[in-house]
Amino acid sequence: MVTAQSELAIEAQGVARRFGARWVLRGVSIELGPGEIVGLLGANGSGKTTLLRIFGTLLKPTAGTARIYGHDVARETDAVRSELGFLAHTPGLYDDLTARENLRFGAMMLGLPAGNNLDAALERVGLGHVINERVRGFSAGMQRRLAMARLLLRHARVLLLDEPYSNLDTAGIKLMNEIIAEAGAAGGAALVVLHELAPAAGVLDRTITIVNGRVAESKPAPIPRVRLVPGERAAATAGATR
Amino acid sequence: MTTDDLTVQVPRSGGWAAFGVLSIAALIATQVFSFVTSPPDVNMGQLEKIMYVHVPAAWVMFICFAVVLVYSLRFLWKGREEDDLLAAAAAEVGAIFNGLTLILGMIWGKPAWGVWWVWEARLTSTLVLFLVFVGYLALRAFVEDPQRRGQWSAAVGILGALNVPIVWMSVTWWRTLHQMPSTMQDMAKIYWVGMFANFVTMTLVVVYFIRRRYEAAAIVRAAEHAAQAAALGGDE
Amino acid sequence: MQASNWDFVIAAYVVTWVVIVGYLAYSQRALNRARAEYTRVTGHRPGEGEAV
Amino acid sequence: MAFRDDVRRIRAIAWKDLTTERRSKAGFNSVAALAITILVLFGFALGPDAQALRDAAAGALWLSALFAGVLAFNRSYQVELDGGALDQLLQYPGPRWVIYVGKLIANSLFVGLMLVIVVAVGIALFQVRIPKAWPSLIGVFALGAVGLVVLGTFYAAMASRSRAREVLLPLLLFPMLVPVLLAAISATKALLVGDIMHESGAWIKLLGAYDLIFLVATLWAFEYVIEV
Repeated sequence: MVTAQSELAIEAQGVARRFGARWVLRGVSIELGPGEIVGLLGANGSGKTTLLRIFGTLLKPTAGTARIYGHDVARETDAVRSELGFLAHTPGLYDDLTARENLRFGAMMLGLPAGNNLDAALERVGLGHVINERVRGFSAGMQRRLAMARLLLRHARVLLLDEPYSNLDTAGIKLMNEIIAEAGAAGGAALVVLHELAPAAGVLDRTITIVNGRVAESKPAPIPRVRLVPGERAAATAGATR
Repeated sequence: MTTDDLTVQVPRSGGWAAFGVLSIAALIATQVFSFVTSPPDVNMGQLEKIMYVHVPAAWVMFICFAVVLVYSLRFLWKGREEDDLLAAAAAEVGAIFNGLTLILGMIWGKPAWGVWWVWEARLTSTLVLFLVFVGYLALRAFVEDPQRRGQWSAAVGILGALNVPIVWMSVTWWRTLHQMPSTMQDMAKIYWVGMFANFVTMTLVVVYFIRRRYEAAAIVRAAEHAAQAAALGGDE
Repeated sequence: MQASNWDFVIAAYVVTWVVIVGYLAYSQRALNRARAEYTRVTGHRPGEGEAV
Repeated sequence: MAFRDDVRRIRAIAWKDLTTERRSKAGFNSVAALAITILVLFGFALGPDAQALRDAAAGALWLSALFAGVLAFNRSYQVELDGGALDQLLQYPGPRWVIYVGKLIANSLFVGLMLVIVVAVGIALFQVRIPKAWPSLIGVFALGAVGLVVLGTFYAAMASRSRAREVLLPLLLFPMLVPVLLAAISATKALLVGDIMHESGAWIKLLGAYDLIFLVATLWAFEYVIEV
């Protein structure tokens, strides 16, 4: 695929964001081409999550522009949103709905056709045995898995993942990496906020480190990405996560 | 969004200080004029002199809230921060004159009606309006993020202004349908001259007030933006 | 009745001017504070040397 | 197509809010219990003279509904704030008014059901005689409830996400609702005594106009309060 300037999957130019008097982002410029998977590193409060939320249309930049496939995140929110798969820090589930009901709600809100196979997604994330149980009783890791199932519902071209590995066990981490690798193989880009590199070994093309609201460095991932053949379904990353 | 959109223009004080002195002098002049020229009323004696401050205060309050409506709409439409600051300045000045209107109404009401408060249509509507804009100012005090504060208070300001005629209508019906006589009397023409003159000069004073509040708010925002620019590395 | 009404008239004008002068003083304080803050941040007074 | 999607989204949100509410019955039950408690307190303040109670019944009914309703409106957003659901909700494509309409439907049913209980209890406690024109009375309750819900749902979108939301919502909402309360109380009062003065019609029209004006205004403005 030719990546012209406008065909960048994720793009930020001088993005700055202020909360009250505090500058959380001070002019961040990054570019991700289609198919590229990038880890976003940085200390607590460095602005990683803020940047992700700006790409996720949840915050407007105070200055600068951010684009998803050429669509301005502040102005063309609807176009941006139809590209996004966003996994926030919190799972964003409804405690009094069951696992399947939560997924069905997501599917309806996404405008997916009825009869989308929700149970298959639940099976895949290992929640097949609790399909009809309420989320209130789920552990943090199970809630995380349910959020992953919701991510699987649509084949988003851009994944924005905020510390996706938190609360996940080894199998869960592996599953998460499979989802990322599949999205990458299908030509989608992913921006993954991390506070440690280990779980994402073999998944990332490169890492970008943010220090105090600015991009401090951008370098290839220490362990190169294990690429899937487009369309191939996972499993290849299994070895890398050990 | 470019950095140009971000800068809040620091308003220049320029001729405004002179404008302020002149408008306050004019207000004093028209008040003295109306105070001296108005003959005592047959029924109310000197009491009607209160009307020269009470009624203009009520009118300028409406002007303030109209400004809130217009600039709130404009802020939502164009997103310029100045419009938000101007709407907020007008809301504060409006609330001050709204409160003044209420107090003057009560001072008038005690000798005229024998009680400090009656649930008369105008007075009651004014009280409701006061509460609406107290809510507006409270909301602004409770929200820190400038964008959120701007959009939320614009919505509250617009709905509040929209509610003014409805409140007025409902309160009036509420009174009249229960056969309460209107307590305000029609006044002779000579009173209107003084009243109108006072209204004009009080409007000038209010314009000056809004402008000062706006200037202070804009300078604060400009200082914040300057601090931002420094934080962003001093680039333009 | 007529004589006592003067109290209320005077009270009304006093209240009006207390509010006007009071608000003037309040807004002056706010303005001074804003200007001081601006000067502290930028090193020059508002309205001066705008072309940064 | 897009419209069909929006209708599905509205249904999804209303269904989600109602299901959540239904499953945590404690929510509705405690709000209804509070409404009844307020009614009882009004009874203490106004009673025990039967005529005095009857005269004040309309006001007591509406104020109880208002105070209890305020809790419902903030609750409606609490579901979204727990566990960051709002972030996810705002992520979905589609217009923002869809979220508002979905919540309006859910809150209308919630407040409507609460009103049924409040009215039933109020009729008994305040010794109200049910008038012949009871269908009009139901109309007044419906229109009044819509006014309550429209502004309550709208203002709660802001108040619930601010500091001091317990005080901010009533502070913003109650003055705005003055026309609804005046109209609903006056019309209810008139209808309870047989509407001798034929004044209820004007009040019902006012209620209808209020509902319409603010429904349109809040539908337009909702995007600006949720999307920030």
